[in-house]
Amino acid sequence: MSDATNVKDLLIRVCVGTGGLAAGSQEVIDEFGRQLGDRGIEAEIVKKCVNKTGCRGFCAKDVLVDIIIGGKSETYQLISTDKVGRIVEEHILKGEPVKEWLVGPEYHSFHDRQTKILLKQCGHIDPEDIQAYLAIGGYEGAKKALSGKPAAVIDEIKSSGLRGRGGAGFPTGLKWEICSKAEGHPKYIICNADEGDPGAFMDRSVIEGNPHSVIEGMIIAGYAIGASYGYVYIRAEYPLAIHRLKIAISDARSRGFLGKNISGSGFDFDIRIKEGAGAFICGEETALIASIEGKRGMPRAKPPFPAHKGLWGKPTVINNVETLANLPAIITNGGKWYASIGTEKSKGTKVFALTGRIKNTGLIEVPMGISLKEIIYDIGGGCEKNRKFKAVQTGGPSGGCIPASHIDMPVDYESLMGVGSMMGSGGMVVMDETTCMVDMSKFFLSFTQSESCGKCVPCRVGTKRMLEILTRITEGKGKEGDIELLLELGTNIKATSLCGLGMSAPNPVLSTVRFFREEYEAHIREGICPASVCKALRRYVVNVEMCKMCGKCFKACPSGAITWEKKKPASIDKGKCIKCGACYEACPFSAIT
Amino acid sequence: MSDNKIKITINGTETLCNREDTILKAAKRAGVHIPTLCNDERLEPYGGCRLCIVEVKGVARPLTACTTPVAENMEVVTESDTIRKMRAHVIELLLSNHPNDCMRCEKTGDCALQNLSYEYGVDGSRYEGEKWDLPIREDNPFITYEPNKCILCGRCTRICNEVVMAGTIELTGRGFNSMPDTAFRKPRTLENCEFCGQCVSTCPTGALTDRKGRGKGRSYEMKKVKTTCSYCGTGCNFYLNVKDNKVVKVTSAYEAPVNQGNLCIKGRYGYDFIHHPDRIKTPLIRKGDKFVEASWDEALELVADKFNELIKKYGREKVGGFSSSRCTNEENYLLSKWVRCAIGSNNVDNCARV
Amino acid sequence: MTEKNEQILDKYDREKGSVISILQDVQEAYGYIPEDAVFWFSERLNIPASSFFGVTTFYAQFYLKPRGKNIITACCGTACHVKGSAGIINRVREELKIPAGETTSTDGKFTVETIACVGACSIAPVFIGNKKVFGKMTLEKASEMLKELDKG
Amino acid sequence: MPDIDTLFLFGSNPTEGHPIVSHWLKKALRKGAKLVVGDPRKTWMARRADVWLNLKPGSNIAMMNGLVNVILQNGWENKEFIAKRTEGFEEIREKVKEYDLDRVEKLTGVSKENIIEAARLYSHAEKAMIVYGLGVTEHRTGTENAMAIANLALVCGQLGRPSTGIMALRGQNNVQGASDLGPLPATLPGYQSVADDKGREKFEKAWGVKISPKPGLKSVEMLDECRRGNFKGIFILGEDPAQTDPDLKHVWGALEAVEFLVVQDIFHTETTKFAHVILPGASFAEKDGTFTNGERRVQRVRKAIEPLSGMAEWQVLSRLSTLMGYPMNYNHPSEIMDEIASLVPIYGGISYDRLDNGGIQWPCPTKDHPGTTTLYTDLFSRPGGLAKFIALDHSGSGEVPDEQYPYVLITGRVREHYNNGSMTKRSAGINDVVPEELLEINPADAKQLNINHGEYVKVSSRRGEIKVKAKVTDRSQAGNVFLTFHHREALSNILTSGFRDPITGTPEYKSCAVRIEK
Repeated sequence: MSDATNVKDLLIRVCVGTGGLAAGSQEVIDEFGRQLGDRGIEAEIVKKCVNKTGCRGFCAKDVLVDIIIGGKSETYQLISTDKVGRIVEEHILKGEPVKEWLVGPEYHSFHDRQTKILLKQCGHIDPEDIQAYLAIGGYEGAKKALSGKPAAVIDEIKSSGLRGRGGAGFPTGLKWEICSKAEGHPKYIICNADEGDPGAFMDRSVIEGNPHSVIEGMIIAGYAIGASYGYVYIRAEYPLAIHRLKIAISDARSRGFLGKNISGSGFDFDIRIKEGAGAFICGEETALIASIEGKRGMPRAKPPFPAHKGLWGKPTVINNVETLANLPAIITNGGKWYASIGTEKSKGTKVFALTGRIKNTGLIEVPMGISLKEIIYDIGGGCEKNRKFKAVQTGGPSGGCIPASHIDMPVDYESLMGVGSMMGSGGMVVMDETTCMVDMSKFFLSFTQSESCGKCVPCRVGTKRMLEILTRITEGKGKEGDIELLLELGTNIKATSLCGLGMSAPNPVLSTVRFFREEYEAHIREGICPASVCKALRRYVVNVEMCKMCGKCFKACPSGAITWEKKKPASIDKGKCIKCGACYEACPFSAIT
Repeated sequence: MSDNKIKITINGTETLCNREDTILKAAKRAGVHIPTLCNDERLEPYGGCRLCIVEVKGVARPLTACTTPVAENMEVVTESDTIRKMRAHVIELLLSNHPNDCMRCEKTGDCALQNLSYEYGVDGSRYEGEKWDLPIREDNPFITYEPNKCILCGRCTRICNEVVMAGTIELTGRGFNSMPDTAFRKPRTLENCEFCGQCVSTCPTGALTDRKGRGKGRSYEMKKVKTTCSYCGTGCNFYLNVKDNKVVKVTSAYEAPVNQGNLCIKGRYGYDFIHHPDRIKTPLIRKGDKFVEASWDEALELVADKFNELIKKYGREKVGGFSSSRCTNEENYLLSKWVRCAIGSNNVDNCARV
Repeated sequence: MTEKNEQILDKYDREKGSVISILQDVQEAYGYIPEDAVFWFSERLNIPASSFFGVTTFYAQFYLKPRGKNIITACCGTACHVKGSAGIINRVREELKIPAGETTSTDGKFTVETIACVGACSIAPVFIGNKKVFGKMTLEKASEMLKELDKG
Repeated sequence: MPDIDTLFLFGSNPTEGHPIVSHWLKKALRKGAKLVVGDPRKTWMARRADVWLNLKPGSNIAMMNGLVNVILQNGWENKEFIAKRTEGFEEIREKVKEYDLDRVEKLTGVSKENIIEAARLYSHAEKAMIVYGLGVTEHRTGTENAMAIANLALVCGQLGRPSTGIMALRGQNNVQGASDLGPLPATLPGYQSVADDKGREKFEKAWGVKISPKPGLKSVEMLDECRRGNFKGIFILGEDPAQTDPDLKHVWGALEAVEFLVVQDIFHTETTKFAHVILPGASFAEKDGTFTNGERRVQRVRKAIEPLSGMAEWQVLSRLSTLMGYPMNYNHPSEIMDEIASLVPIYGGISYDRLDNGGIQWPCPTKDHPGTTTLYTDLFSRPGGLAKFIALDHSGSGEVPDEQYPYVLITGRVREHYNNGSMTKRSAGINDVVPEELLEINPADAKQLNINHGEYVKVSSRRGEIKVKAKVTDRSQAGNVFLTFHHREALSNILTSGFRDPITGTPEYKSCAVRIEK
């Protein structure tokens, strides 16, 4: 027992995000509790956020555990209950960290190039404890804002140069100003947490990791535009985020940050949560409003803009999670401070979800204007298996593919637009030579097509037709002229669609045709998928030199396309082959290519 | 100019319009035609069909005229090569999911989609791909629904909910598979439908048609006679569609001040009585407890003599007449004149109070 | 039925724009959106049943038919088909007594759905039971899978 | 109309009776107008009302007096309007004092809270409109009911401005025109009294006959005289009193008694059964003419097909008249309208050539007059131009329920059918969706009488009985039942009472006592 006293203010941090929990972090916590309990050691175990790449973008290496003794911190990766015992014995008791389980150098490089404002607290505070948030100066921004005039808040945000993080990048301060001047009462502030892009989870991470920052942001925004009511429209697919938001809201209410006369300012404001019901289109502001009103989430034409006629026909501002979460810091540190980060037109930082064929997949926060190269190589560590980087898709289904040739371009709103992509909500999918660009754009198109609300003709029918053409190309049934037809469809859909979804749906196709036209042509003319992704265009042949005549392929083939006799190399009948790859998998000597 | 009027330019010509006008309304005032499919003046602007797109100086992408409010000194171009190409493309997409069976379609000659296809010279043939193949729905006596011909303009569902507030139909499903339908796709009955046929009256294609009128003749074969409804006291106008001296259908008179083309089940579907076999076609004279047919001369002479006789025998005060608020003004006037002049009493009354 | 509905109705107390929230609660309460529940609320709120139906069919989250406790997804890709997935699917449906044209067993324990190729042809025929992948499926293994899933 | 702040719908069920008018009201509701509905039945509008005044049949005056009283008690009246535009206010102020909330609650069965809220919504609205219908006029106190409504509007000054005023929804397509153009015993066309020498002389001159200054008999009186054998000959033009009049057995007796009865109609009706000569009528599709709708708009009826019988009514009447020795020579109905214009000032400016687009609302005195949209905007149609309050008392229905006949029968229309059904019942489809008469009865009552939905029941009153299917629905409140009068197989007017409004002679269709048995 005596050595227990040697452990000076021990702090243990364990990941309990969606991903962390899946990796068994709760069990790890319990195990630590048990083991330390047995030894009568006092320790504070902090559950930290957030999700599979949340806290430090490394939940790929979950369960991550920080052991902090007397302020000195060591981080372990891939921890499971069976490893806890040894950590307690050697590290906590004897003070000798278990070297082979500690995180490696890439873990640090991953962070050094980032600039964290939003994610700063993610992973350091307990998202379910308002005390923790207050301890790091939480709600100071709101208090400061409420002590001044709404107009002052708007000016502050204008001076910060903050632009909407939802994708289009409309100046936030300007949006507020229009709404604050608009006729009508009551006014509403809506937090758009309907993060639907495949491969994007920034907003979820922020809410799961630091929900109060969003609430504080809404208070500030609400005060600025004179809203008395706020809604958070959040995907039902985010149960953990919803759970933590609910806790945060009721805590904030009990502390008087929500409700009547907020911290003596005379400002009344409250927030309620509206859960989405599974429709990507509800990320579009007018559709989102329709959905909150309990209707089919179909967008309407703008003008009039929500700032004039929004929820229930009243002036409404809709900001996305990231935008709102930025506000407390901006108010506390001043617009000038924020404007000092980033480029001339794009200020501050942006959170990206770095995924795809890249080593360090993760959630990153970088200053605007950082080059793609830095993100992909310095932070992302380059493509996995050191394959050749081919392109990166930003902006999700609304964005486009940026080829390797543009790798030095800065990441900001205008530059991305310039190459036919967009900032979007912040998805960044990295692709290497094993990615088929036609297949890629087919994937995104099939997504947008299935999420089209059906109101306007170009999106409803147009995307359907584009998808049909892409599908036949990837099935080797492409025709001369298909590419031109895709381009014609794409440009017209962009030009004539009612809402953002339709206007941007063709981007993945248009940008890939622009930069990778030869891949399309290969599919159509030679009937080849260069990346050999499109099943129908694969060709399986037996490499006679390498074939050891074992017959495993023969047994594996579901369609009887393989002929083989003992001591004779196998051969594949193209006619019968259904290109399922069973033989390829089955061959122990990779003689099938 | 009054402060409610503002100046805008359409196709290079300055014109005055109301501040609250949309570009479409302003253009209509100025006599400029802009094609539309989802627009119906009885309904809120929708902006779904995208055909009314126009160029507005200073705006990068084309705007829909039906939803965009006018602004002082706005410069609008309603026809240009780009605009026409885009419209043609939209029509083409619509036709790519349309049966295109015009030769046997009830709506031929009166179909907005057919006319646009003609005007813009396009069909959907460039796109092979999925087409709707849904069965025709004739689950009620009045309204035939051919989903395959629906272009999702939403006019039927909007008029049902915005104007009639019957809530019979609503858009269902999503994207390529959305279509107007009843709750749980049940047949239309009085439980869920008023059978006012408003949806039919606004449908621009052959998707919704009057079942009773189907196959009775093409729109252009009909003599259309505008008249006033003979049921309740609202005074709705509509067109009697006549072919071969038979009333085969009633269609809306959108310009009517009282009802703007709106009708109820009686006005739109209550016309068959006109040619019903029960109609009395010749005068009938009672012989005992039977009625026998008679010529007009025979009958009228009998009536005249009989009334004169009664007057002689009992005096004018013992004879009179009822007229009806179902009859025309002229008939009512005439009856009161007849009683007062031919009979010579004031014993004339009508059911106007009922 | 009525009692459950009354509770939901009270919760929203006729506040405007509550159609989606009500449907979410209804699905929570019944596991799907029952027709008569829709008509029940329509009657009380003077909101057309068609509006409820329009919303229900717009959002992916809502189901118009009850789904089973266990969800089985059968791959219908070419490989699986060639290896006789159809036969196995039929057997599974028989064992679960799933009525023709339906996807869910009458006891509501299982829902059997089919999807296009899951891209695991090498282990065809492929079934996915409650997210777990079952490869190289045979009639025997199918029954085992059902037992396993039933146990949960 | 859509700019109304508060819509007060009283004794009218427009979604059934006037579907297209109801579109306007619905538009107002969608724009956020508050809705007050006074109706014993839970109609479509009542279900959606902010306040539903579910008053007992026959308690209209008590209801209105109660509302006025609440308004005066709270000082919600429009004092300026009362001072400038009305007279007789003191009188009514005293009268309504007798109608305190307790008494009104007892008389009408409407809760105090609802009465107060209704009064508040109507009086506080900037623009409030009252729309009433046959639920007001088809009582023996019909005229007084209407006056009581006028009192309410006057007290609040909800008159004479756009989106205010009182609108009466009238039953039939040409109710307005028929009363305008004089088949009335006491007035000549254009409401010109036969007693008024100047007016009478004008017509005597134009028509070349002498007209008695003594009013003739009302239809009811003619029928009564018939039954007594004192009335000998009647020409009935397009009317079916033997189905649509109340207390039918009474009517039938009269029609049997008359010595010579001529009926002109397009179908055989209950009435033609009694005729000595039946003349074929022409449907509205077979002739030219005009109808005048509820908003006094004169509109064209246009000939679409030849009369099936060869002649339209105007031709028949002309020939008959000529045969009787009074020549009438018209080549076209337009000539009749020109004659009307020359004799009837309110139609003075109306001629067919002006009616081609949209029609004209009278008064339209001259050829260049555009017609008149809102009436009474400046001056009220009484000498002196002041509106007069009229103090009224509750007297209730002529027949009230008792042990023997415990239920109140309300009769009215359904959307699908029209009056005696002679037209709608012969229109394909309509008769399929609504094939027969249904007695609307409240679930509670049905339970008590253990009547199931769809069962046949016997409905009887002091005047007779009919068999109909029961429709169990909460549209009818306990104690009230509802029937239409569209179906010859179930003549609901056998049951209705003979009470009538003494001034207009309108029957009390809206309330009589009945018994219901399985």
